[in-house]
Amino acid sequence: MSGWFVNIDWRDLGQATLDTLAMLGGSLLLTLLLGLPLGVLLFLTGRRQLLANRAANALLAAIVNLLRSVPFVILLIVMIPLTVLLVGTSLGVAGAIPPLVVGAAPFFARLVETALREVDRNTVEAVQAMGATTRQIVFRALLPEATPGIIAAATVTAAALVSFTAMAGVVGAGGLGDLAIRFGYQRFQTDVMVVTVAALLLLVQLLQTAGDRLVLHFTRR
Amino acid sequence: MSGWFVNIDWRDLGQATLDTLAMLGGSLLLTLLLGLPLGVLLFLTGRRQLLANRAANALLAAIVNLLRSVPFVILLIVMIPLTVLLVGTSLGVAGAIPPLVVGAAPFFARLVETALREVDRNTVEAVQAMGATTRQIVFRALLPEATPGIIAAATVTAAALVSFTAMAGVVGAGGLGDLAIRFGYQRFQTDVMVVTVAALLLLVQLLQTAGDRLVLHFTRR
Amino acid sequence: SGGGTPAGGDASTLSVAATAVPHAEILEHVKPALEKQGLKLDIHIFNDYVQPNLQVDQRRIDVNYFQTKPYLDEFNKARGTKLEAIAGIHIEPLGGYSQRVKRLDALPQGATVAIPNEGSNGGRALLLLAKAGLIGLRDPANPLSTVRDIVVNPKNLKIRELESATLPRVLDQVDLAMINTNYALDAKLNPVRDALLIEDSKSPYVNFLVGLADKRDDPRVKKLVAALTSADMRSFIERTYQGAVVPAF
Amino acid sequence: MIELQDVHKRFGGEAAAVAGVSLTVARGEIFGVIGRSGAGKSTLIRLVNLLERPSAGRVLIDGQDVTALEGEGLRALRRRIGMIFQQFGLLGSRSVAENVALPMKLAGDRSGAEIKARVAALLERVGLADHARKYPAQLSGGQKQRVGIARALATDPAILLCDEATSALDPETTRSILALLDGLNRELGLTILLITHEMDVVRDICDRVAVLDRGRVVEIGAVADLFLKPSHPVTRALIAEAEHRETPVRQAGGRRVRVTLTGAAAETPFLTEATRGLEVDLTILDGRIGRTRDRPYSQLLLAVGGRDAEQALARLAACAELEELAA
Amino acid sequence: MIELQDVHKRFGGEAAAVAGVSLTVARGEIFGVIGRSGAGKSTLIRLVNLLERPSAGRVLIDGQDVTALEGEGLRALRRRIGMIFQQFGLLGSRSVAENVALPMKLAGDRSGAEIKARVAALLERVGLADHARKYPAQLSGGQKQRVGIARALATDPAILLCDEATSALDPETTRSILALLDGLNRELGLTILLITHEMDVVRDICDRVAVLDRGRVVEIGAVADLFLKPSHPVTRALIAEAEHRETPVRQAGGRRVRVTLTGAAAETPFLTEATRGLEVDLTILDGRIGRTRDRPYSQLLLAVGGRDAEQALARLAACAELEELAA
Ligand SMILES: Nc1ncnc2c1ncn2[C@@H]1O[C@H](COP(=O)(O)OP(=O)(O)OP(=O)(O)O)[C@@H](O)[C@H]1O
Ligand SMILES: Nc1ncnc2c1ncn2[C@@H]1O[C@H](COP(=O)(O)OP(=O)(O)OP(=O)(O)O)[C@@H](O)[C@H]1O
Ligand SMILES: [Mg+2]
Ligand SMILES: [Mg+2]
Repeated sequence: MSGWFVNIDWRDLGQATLDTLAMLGGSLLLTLLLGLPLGVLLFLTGRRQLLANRAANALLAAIVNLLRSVPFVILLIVMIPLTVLLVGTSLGVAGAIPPLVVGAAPFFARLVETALREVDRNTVEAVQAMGATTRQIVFRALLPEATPGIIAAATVTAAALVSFTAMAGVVGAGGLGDLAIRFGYQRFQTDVMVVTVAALLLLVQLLQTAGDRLVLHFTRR
Repeated sequence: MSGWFVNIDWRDLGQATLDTLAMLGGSLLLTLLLGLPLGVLLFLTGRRQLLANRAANALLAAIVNLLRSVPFVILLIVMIPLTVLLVGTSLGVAGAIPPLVVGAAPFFARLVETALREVDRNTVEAVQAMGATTRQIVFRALLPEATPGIIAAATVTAAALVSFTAMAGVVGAGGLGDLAIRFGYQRFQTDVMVVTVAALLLLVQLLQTAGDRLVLHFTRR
Repeated sequence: SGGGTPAGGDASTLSVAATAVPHAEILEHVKPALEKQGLKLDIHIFNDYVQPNLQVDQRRIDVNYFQTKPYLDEFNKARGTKLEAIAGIHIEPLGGYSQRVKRLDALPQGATVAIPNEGSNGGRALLLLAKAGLIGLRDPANPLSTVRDIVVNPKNLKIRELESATLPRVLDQVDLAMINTNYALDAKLNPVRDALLIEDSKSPYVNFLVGLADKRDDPRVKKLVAALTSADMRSFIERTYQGAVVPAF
Repeated sequence: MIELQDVHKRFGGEAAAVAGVSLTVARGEIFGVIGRSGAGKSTLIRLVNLLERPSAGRVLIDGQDVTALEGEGLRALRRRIGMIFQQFGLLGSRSVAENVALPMKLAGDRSGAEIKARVAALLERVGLADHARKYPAQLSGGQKQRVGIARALATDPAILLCDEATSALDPETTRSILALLDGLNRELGLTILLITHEMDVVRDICDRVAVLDRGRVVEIGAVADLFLKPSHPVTRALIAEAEHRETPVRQAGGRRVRVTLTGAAAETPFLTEATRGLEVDLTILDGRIGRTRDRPYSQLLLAVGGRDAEQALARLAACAELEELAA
Repeated sequence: MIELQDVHKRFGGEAAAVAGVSLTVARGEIFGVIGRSGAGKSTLIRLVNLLERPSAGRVLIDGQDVTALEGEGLRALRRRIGMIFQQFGLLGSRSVAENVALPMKLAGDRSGAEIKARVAALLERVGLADHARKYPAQLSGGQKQRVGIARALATDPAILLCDEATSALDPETTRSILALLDGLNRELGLTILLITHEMDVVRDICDRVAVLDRGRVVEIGAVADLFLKPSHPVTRALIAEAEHRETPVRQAGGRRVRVTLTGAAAETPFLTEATRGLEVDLTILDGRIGRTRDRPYSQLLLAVGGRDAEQALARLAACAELEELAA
């Protein structure tokens, strides 16, 4: 082992970092935007809830479960036609984003559902008694009251997305995880592995710290 | 296309199902057993909590974040010496279980932490006022009160474990996900992919239904 | 042989690590015949290129059958292992395919070329591109050349690294894709008819049966090598793979 | 205005929480419901705005059967009904001011400036002007309750449902809240259905009152009647305990009578008139002198002794209701 | 037994919730704290078992400074103190019986059978025997509160802290709970620190009472003294509102006096004695006849008219305290 860090091409590492950040940024936002309504619907159509509807709930649950069941590599491939339709290519960072979103959104949706379940029933009832529409109950009561839980869910989802991006090398999206796998694992460059994992850790630490701060900020007790 | 299902070896499928179930069963139990205390500690050492301790919390958080940062494929590899130590082999179903646990436990721990945060402060205070030890507060108040949230977290974790097992082919553990990747992805046998994904979906649906039932059962309101 | 035969447990079983296609299929083909000779084959299928070598090195598995010489050399160098190529069995020629152009020289300026992203297959694709004169490499003989070793690029080709099995699936999104024949076949491409360029039988990328030195003289291994390089095997390969897999013995 | 027709509510396999209640609250009335803990009061009031759906029976508001209402019809009804909850039901994620503003924002018929002004006025009225920016978790119990009151009044409802609306308040604050409700009732004709276990509240502000026991109405009537002449044992127990009634606080010889005067008669010097020139010893064993919402009353438990006791009692009987008790 | 020495508690940037309170509760005493909503009562009581740590000052229990206690010392202290919470603080995941059993299980000094028997007895005492298997979410407000009471008493504490322990109860149930506490106090010497805004509760059960205003004690004394002769405006306001004191409920001519008798004198026929043979008109404008924990009292607001008014007043002055009011 002729010295540490000999195998590391710092320009590659920089590019991989940028790729990871781009994938994370692009997919996290969309995951939250898609997963939130999905989670709200899952909750609302559930038993004894505002829009309780067995059939709709079963359908939503099936979709969510389906997307969680498909191994991510398969999702990357199966979605190629759809991805091309959506972003014009299934390659590179752009091509990785739709499968990342489709893989993570159902997961986030489940966590949102759990967070909404924790909202005090008395509070929801009080807002119902004001004659609020379901929409108002969601936006004025459920979501604000569940904000800390939802932020915690978003944080966990972001970290999961980071680990998903490691697989995105399959469609040539690069990124730190891919670097770790291709050089660190396949080519036995331990130093590359260590450095990329350290970079990934740093990223997850930052996400978690930011998430924790926000949770604390929105906890009014 | 010479008919559907021509490529499917039903015996292989049966074996893969058994492998997946074995991996899930073995790793889920351990994940819960390891992740639960980790989550409780994360919570207790957090800001304004019972054992508030900045340093301990930061250390735990760093470990948890590190394990979530390492791409699962890398984890499978890096852990081989440890895995051999623990279960005598790094191959097959047995060899897949330690990395699955190490990959999923920190994730579950974070979800447990979130669930504990939702426990009503008044309730905890009441138990504190009885002169309960921290241990008693955890076992007599926090965990029982957070049970529905923790079960929901376990359900999400179980589904995530199912998708992790797809990667376990790397150490020759087989399973449905591996079948999907090897035949469906690498060998373009769409029928195998469809059938294995359907089997995975069924598994996740069962897990989710069981989880939902338990959550409802333990929700006393 | 110190560790004995841990994977099989008795002297009449041989454990072999292999990738699914065509290696495992080829092994399966000889399995019944070997069984009649009193040798049971225990085939472990991997979809990964690192584990099979580590397993053999650690004597958990006797031999493996999935890799080429350049890959083995790099592995030995990087990991300090002493795995040896015992017998060359077949070649899976790597080819270049396109849906956008009919001939290589029709590739436009700035064309996108997709190559496998695994070290050895990536280098192999670059060597083939260099041999076709599309690019120039720093060392045209180095099987581990990477994109960074491209020194001449007259057509300003954009090289894109993807997982091997993905390549056939994105053929319509690139101008040229360098695809391993097994994947090409599974994707219903015909290497003989569809490839714009393809490795010939002098390719250095022969797939070897690999093991530690002491396995070379292991009677069980000898039996297996004999079966894998038999005339029956030659006709099996030619019949089954129609040129996608070429016997190397 | 509010009419319940043989309404039932049963939770799971339990005995019915509300077991056949029929009652009518007139427009502009303040109607009280009292009863022991667990009698079904909260369940009853929640049936009015359909937070609970009745298991049987009908609820009519302004003559309209609302039991079957869904969707927009139900919401429109609820927007006309304010409710103060026993457990407050505040949004923990919103400040005091935001909690009070919420029903107005939901109704959407006021401008931001109007809402702001009204929130300030309401918080001033309930004495929380200084706490507008706090969050519920930072408030005392009574402060939370007052936020709930301000919130329920925010949209000028036609009907107000109060479930123990002053139970967390001290007497002074209670009085000011009752004055507020009384004013709204007199000036704007606000109809109030009010649950309480504070008998003072019933006496001070209610027109009529119903007594609930095990989900049934066991007595109903004008406040003064119920207070001074409770007929059902539950009513007696509630009022007696509130006012030390059944067990006189002291002992003395002589005949025992309960003397009840209501209205103008209660404001006369009836005691001295009854005893003038007579040889009697009058000991006040217990007594309540007060005023229901609109009617003064005196009720004294007297021990009447001395030579002319008979005569004094006869004089009292002429101007008051007299009830002789066992000594 | 409980001694607070210049205790302060400040939350963040707010005005101090408790701003320098010193008071002593003797062993076996029932000590009441009253005050307006937001005065700092709950904060004060939470300082005693250190659910809130004082920002300044000391808390002594049995002469020991507990302010600095941590770990096992603090837990041992808390095991000797029962607490009834304003917001109940029940465990939603446990049944009524399990909630009551919890403190005993935590203490770990009773067998399962003992615990079971005691839970049954306690639930019987608070009238919840039929609800043992329900969960808190299925209970009425008052039922929840009674679970909290049973739970606080489960381990036979030496000190009981009650934060509005009966605020959700009807008068009858309140009375039975107060009787329970009174009995424990008299029989076992239970020391009780009790916060309430129900003046009846203070009158019925407390020995002494302190009035808190804006975090400070503004008046402190024996219950009868405070009730009959409140000196601080806040005390007056609280008691007046509770008992209609400042504004007499009716009008009549003549001189106005407030007549106060406590103890044995209150049990005499003082009115007839004062007017016997005289030409006077005595109208009772308002009055309170009652008994503090151990002392009967009568307080009447009289309008005294007629020819011999002076003489009647002189006679009254001889046996009672007399205070003349502006007409
Ligand atoms: N966590 C907190 N943060 C900020 N302010 C608080 C907090 N807790 C209480 N306060 C404030 O401290 C003051 C005293 O509160 P406390 O709960 O002691 O009142 P209280 O006398 O018990 O009132 P009530 O009779 O309404 O229950 C109030 O003004 C309240 O708003
Ligand atoms: N969700 C529920 N499930 C089962 N029983 C319930 C439920 N809600 C209320 N009950 C029961 O119904 C009865 C009436 O409850 P309700 O809350 O109406 O009483 P309440 O008269 O308001 O009492 P309080 O004065 O104590 O608030 C009680 O015995 C209670 O235990
Ligand atoms: Mg109630
Ligand atoms: Mg309080």
